[in-house]
Amino acid sequence: MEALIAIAIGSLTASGIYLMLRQRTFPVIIGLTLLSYAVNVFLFAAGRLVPGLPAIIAKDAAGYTDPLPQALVLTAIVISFGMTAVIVLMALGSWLEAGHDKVDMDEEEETRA
Amino acid sequence: MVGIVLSDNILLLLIFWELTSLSSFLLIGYWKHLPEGRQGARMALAVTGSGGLAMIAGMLILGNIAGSYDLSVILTQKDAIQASGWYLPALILILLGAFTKSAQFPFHFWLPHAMAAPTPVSAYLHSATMVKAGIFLMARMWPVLAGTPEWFWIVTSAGLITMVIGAKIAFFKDDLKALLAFSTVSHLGLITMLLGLGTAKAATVAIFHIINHATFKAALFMSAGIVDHEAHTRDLRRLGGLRHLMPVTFTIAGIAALSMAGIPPFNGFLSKEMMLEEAAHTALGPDWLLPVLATIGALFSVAYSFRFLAHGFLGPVRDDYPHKPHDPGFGLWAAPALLAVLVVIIGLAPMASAAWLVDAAASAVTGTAQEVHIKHWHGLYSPALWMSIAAVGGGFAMLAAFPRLRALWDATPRPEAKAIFDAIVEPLAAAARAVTQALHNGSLTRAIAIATIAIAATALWAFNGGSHSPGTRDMLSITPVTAIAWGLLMFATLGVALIHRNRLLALILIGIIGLIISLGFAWLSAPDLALTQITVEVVTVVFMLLALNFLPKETPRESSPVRRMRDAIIAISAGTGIAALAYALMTRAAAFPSISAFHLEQSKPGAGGTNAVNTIIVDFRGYDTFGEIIVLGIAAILIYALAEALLKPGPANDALRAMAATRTGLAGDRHPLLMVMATRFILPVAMMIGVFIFLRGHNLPGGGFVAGLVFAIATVMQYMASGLGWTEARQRIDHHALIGAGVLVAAAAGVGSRLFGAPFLASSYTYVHLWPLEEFELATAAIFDLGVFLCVLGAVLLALNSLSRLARRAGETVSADPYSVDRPEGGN
Amino acid sequence: MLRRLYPHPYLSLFLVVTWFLLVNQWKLGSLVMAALLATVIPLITAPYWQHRPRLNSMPALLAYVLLVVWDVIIANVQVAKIVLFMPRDRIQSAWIRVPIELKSPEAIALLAGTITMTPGTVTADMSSCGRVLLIHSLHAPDPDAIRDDIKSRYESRLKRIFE
Amino acid sequence: MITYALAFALVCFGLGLILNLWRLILGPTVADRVLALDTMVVNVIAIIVLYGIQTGLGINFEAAMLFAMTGFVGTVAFCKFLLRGSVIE
Amino acid sequence: MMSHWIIAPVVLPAILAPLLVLIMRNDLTLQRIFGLAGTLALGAIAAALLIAASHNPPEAYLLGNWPAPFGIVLMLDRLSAMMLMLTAVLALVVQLYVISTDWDARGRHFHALFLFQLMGLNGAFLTGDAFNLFVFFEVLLIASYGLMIHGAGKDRLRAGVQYIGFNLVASTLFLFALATVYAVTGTLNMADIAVKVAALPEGDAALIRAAAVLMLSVFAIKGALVPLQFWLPGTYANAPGPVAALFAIMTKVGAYAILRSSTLFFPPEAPAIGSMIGDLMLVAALVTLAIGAIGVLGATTLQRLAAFAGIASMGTIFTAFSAFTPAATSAALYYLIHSTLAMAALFLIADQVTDRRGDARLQARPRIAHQGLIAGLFFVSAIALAGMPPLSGFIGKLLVLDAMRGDAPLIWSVVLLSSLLMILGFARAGSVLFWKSHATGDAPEPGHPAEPLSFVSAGALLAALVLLTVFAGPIKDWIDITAAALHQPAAYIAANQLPGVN
Amino acid sequence: MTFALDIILSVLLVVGGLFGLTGSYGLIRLKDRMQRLHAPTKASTVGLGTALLASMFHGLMIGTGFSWQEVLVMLFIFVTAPITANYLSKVHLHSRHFDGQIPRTGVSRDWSTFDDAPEGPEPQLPQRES
Ligand code: NA
Ligand code: NA
Repeated sequence: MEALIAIAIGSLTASGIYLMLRQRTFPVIIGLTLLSYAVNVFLFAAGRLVPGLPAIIAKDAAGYTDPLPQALVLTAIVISFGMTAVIVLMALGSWLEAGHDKVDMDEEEETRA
Repeated sequence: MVGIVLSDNILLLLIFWELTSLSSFLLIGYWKHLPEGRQGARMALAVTGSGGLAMIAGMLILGNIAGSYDLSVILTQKDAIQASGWYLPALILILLGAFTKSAQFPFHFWLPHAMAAPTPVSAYLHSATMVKAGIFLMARMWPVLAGTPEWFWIVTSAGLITMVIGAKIAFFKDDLKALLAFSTVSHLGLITMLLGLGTAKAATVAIFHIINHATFKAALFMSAGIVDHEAHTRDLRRLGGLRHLMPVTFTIAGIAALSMAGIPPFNGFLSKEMMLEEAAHTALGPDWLLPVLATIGALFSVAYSFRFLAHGFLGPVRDDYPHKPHDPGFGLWAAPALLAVLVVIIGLAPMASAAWLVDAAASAVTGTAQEVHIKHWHGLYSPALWMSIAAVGGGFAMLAAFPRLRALWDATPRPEAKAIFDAIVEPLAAAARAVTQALHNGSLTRAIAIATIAIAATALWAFNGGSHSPGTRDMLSITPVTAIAWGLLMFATLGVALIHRNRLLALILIGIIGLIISLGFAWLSAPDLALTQITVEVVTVVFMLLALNFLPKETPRESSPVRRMRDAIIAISAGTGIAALAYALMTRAAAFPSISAFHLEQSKPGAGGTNAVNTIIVDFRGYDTFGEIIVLGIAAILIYALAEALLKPGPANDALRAMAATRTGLAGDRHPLLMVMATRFILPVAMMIGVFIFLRGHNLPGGGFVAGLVFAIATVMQYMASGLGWTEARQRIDHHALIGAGVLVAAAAGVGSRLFGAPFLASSYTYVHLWPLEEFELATAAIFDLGVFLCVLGAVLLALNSLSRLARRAGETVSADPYSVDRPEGGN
Repeated sequence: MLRRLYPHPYLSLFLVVTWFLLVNQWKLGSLVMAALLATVIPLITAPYWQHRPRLNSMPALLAYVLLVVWDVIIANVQVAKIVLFMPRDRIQSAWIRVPIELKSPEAIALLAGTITMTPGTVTADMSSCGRVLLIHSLHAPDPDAIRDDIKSRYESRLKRIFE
Repeated sequence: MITYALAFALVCFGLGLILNLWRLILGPTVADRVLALDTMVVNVIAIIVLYGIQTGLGINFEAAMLFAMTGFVGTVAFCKFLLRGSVIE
Repeated sequence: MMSHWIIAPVVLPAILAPLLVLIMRNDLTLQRIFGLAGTLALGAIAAALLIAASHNPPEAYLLGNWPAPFGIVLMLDRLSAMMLMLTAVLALVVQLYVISTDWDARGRHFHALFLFQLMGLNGAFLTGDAFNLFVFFEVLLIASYGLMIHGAGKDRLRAGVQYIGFNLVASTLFLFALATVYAVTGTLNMADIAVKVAALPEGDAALIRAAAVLMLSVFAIKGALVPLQFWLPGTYANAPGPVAALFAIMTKVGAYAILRSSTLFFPPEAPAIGSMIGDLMLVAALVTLAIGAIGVLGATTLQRLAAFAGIASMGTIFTAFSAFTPAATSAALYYLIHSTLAMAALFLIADQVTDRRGDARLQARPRIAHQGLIAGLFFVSAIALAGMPPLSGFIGKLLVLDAMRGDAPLIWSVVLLSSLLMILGFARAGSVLFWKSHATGDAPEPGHPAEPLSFVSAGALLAALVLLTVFAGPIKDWIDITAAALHQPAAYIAANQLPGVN
Repeated sequence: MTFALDIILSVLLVVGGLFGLTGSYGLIRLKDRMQRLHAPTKASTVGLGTALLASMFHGLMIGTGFSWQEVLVMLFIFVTAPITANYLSKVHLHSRHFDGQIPRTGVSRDWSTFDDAPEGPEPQLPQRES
């Protein structure tokens, strides 16, 4: 199973980066979403894979999975949620202002300001 | 200036040194309304500045060799320094500094441009003092650097060439100031040459000439200034005959000029004789070379000195001066007069007047006590005498032949310094611009590509640099369902990359990914993650749909197959790396027991909750969560602020209004009855569930964040049912207040602990038995969680509200009824 | 006054039950919490449900629900048969228009929902005047029969319950 | 006995997922794909419920409930997008 | 006894900012008053902490009263205190400028975002926990996104998208690194990581090395180290002037994080790490310096010139870091303070020019109002940034050169040549902007409203540089101790009172 | 008792599984897009319902008592399924794929999906300052 998860993480990363390298804002945002999926799972996997042992303290519990990475992932999810929301609206804004949704600036734009 | 002479620490010396470059820059640049002023300033700064940098390096090397930056210490290290392999580099670097500053060949070109500054005073400041900084420095370093063949060859030849070239150019200059400027260059060359000879005697003569030059050159510059001030021109071709109109000035200038020419009995004559004397006894290559060149230099200086007098003051009075000149008031000629007197006194009684000064300075320079013997008469057999005579004679001859020589001079093409400078700097700047713009061309995709490659490669390099022992944990078996779920995930993941240009489809696939990952979390003992991931995912999708409504629905295919291939390779290599890393981590046990053992153990007794994940986020690591909700809060107000900005008059606003015109082809029934009716039940139930999840969070999966999102999603249902406008019109929610209150409540929960002297976010809890309520727990962590709840809810709603306001600007209307089919009797 | 506090008493009641289902225990303490929430939440959502629907008899409604549940089970067996075994070209789908007399939007919604969950029919749409339902039937050799069945079996009951 | 029944049920819903994916690939319309996604959610919820039985931990109620909620909201959001463009109009 | 003041630099803005959003969001005057008051208070607190830190060993503040390494700790040491102080000073000046030029009226919520930005910065400087560092990076980043697009506008938004996009990749990378570190060492507390990394079994070396590279890459992105600097010019050039000035500290956050991590838990002494980081950093830093200097000469606008000067300064700082000697670190820290203030000043000046000419392109234009004053300010900041005497830039450069005797010829020639390029660049820019404008004989535009405070702000920064120069001696002594402490982290680790560690 | 539970549980599980599969199978097998709507809305929902029922009984087995929370999930999916179906049908109708097959309403107004009535007049909202 570990191998499968690793491959999944790798694929999410690869797809994410590939989309980050596209030239329009929307695919870039999709790519970012994939990347944060990838990193969340990666961070979670840092606690190793333990099915059936949630970290809910109980007398008769057979054991617990590592709760810490889960807590970290929670934080990471929330943060990347906020970040995604922000970049979505910024992309929307730049589309409305510029009339196109290209990510890259041409030299003139870049050196204008 | 003073600093260069006095400072004992060479670093300090460097500071003053560079300061002189700056002050030249300012001094010259002050006349910025003249193009040549700007040019001169920039040239001066560029040349002396770079020289200064070389000097820094040289000095630091010296300091390193000597093991100290104290000049006094360095001066004692002569042998060590000259023995060191770093001697030559240091020497060259330091001489670069000195030569550039003192306009020695081949850096002699900038000084006259610096003289563009119209008043002779600033010109004087340069020629007489600023540029002498280089001389002073060579003098200061003389004890440790001089005496070697390298020093002799470099310094002497540079000085000699400068002396000759400077004098020659001066001879042909018509501008009094330029003439004096080049004569200064020439005299600096002379002094440099003397220092180069490396003998204590020569150094002493150099000092003596410095003093003399200072006196007569100052007098000359001031006289030139007076002439300029009176006749409104400094052009020798338009002057002449001034001796009748301004005899005082003529007297002063005459004395000074003769001294400059080295005519007895003035001080210039004394030092020049001694110089020729030294030159006569030194061999640079063939024996005759040095004396001959020295004589030629002297000859030219006689020539331009006489020309200065002849073309400026002698000859008939003209009637075409720009302004009729006459001697100025005492105030103006007092100073030059005083200097002229000095010239004479030193000339007549050198031993009485100047010897003590020369001795002191010379001793300081050479580091050994010096006794100078200045004589007017060296005897008939002194070569210097004949060399002088040759020089004076030749000088007269040249002055006589001036017109023809001038024609010749004008005929010969000369490189213009300014042109050379521009030819060097402008292409440099252009190249820099080209490089910069090629590198920073505003392409984010390229930047990310480069970063990815660089980081992945470096990480791989680093990994290979250390030893790696594969993990030994036994792995999880694969069940049919897990295999299927994995398949779905992989399909959706790769699918997105393939069909991403269909944006809606991409979002559907994102939905699958979120679904499966949440399922995976649920399966792998992470219920809280499952809840959070799935709720976040749906809100994100809703958000993207809202944005996509404005954006193009398709992404055009722009990148070439090659580019796509390149990107794919980059992406896959990075992905492979991450996968390998993940595998390595999952299959090994941590080298040390994880700190989370403590969290599990303390969750109930310490933090009063059985859900270790929750106790970590609200208690053990509550500070992280505090930062996290603040991120959300900021995100929301950022979005709000941005929406506000977009709604202001401007291109965005126009674009939105334009969309309003093109709202066609929409389906009817925007608020279907079925949905509205169902929501009337679902909304309260969802809220109930939200409360439930909130209350249980501390002990079971859930908590403030998920509860907040549940409330948010419930509200979204209401929005989808009857519309955000309709909903908010009926019940106003102050999102800002929710966010602000949330953060404040969370902070208060943290600060509250301080009242009991405990640190920030220290929690406490207690069990309350309160009939008829069942036993329940009162934890400060719960208050903190409430803050989280409020902040999350407020953030999502404010963001949705902002987007909806954009939509309304784009022509969306707010319906008056909860549902869109006609209202049957019985109201809504 | 009480009406102010409980704009939708049945909803509040329903929420109390919901709370017990959630906490999954039947303790008195839970009742207090349930009552609290059942009071507050409807007050929050009241602005979105201003008019109070008429409900003649609660028992009748419950009976109706049971009927529907039963029909759902039957319906699914039928649908399953069609989906699994009936040759695809023998499946005769049909669009059916069902005029309705119901006035109360709640009732109309309930009817529409019922139709979707029971014998191979789905409420696809509704006329803008809210007087006619558009229904798609998975396998309807005799559309009219289905329409009559709907009106007699469900609408009539709902009419009695809500109007 | 339950073990086998469980395994059977799990496989059924698992296969269900595959079939949903197949429909999602076939389409042809976006609505078909949305429907496929919606059905996936239902199947996933079922798998979660069965998993609760399998592990003996009891139902993961919050998960089941939230999956249902989000699945519903998601589907409606997609539909509203296709019908009206704006989701929360 | 634990001084609660350590948490104040985070909690104060965290409480004040929401209040601005909650109560005063429609009253700019109130926002200004309270925002300014907040910054002033932060300055006072920072000063107090600075004094405390200079007289005491590093101090740990156990959040939630949970013992390290299980809870999150804040760590107050000389370095963090120094960064807090620097931030506060910069913030105060920038805020005054913003108020005097009404920048805060060009969009909503400026002061709230500003305070949140300060909270994020302070949190990042204070935290002793690796994951918490990530969290506060995000706080300061998202606040910076808000500030960066303040007032919106096409170019600014497009540059903003690039800025946030690139940084989100960085954040993701950060998480990958943190996950790896945790999976290998089982801890997140920086001091504890240091202990664990030092005692790591050999078989884990490769993994921790990879983790180190990933994490340092994140910081290098913030610190604009080549080849991760591409985001900087566009961002700084398009950000509102004062915001760009505030961002002068953002790159320093990267520098701080690199210094902290590579001296505390990825030190050369750790067998697994070795000289790896230094080797990488030196090469990258020299290229950074060169590219920055070339950029200064090739810049097309004053903002971009300032941005590239910033990149060059980061190059200088990292060059010195790469030596991993107290002397070099100390020089770098001195230069860090200097370049932060100088860069900020230049951005404020650039904003003044833009404000009067519509842009700050390096082209001759008619005179602008207050040209003499602005030109003077520019000249001073140019001297500082080009590293010419008498200002601190020169001293800083000398200190760095002196400390880098290792590969002297290469390093010295790069440093000196790049300063030559920068001198040329600044001279060019200055003469085009302020001198050629005389050449085009047009009269200056009719009276532009003089905002004395705006000049005071820029002037104050330059004055600070003068102080930095005049008191170079004592300041350097103070920094020497700071640097020495960084390279002897025992006290820092001890302050965490980790179980089982002496 | 436990044996009876065993039986009940197993039956529920098997039946649930079958229904669930049927729903998804129908999604593949049925050829018309409206037909496809029927299978999941009913079969899958019921399949899940049955699984939930099983889970409720399972509570008895593991001694945590009969579990009631499942009822809520059931309720939720049964309430929402018709809405989902309704929306999807509307999408199909909106796609104009069934034009010609659909009967007239027989009343003045058209089916609401086709009837993009001019949206109601903007009511005077209190100008909100968010
Ligand atoms: Na992220
Ligand atoms: Na980020």
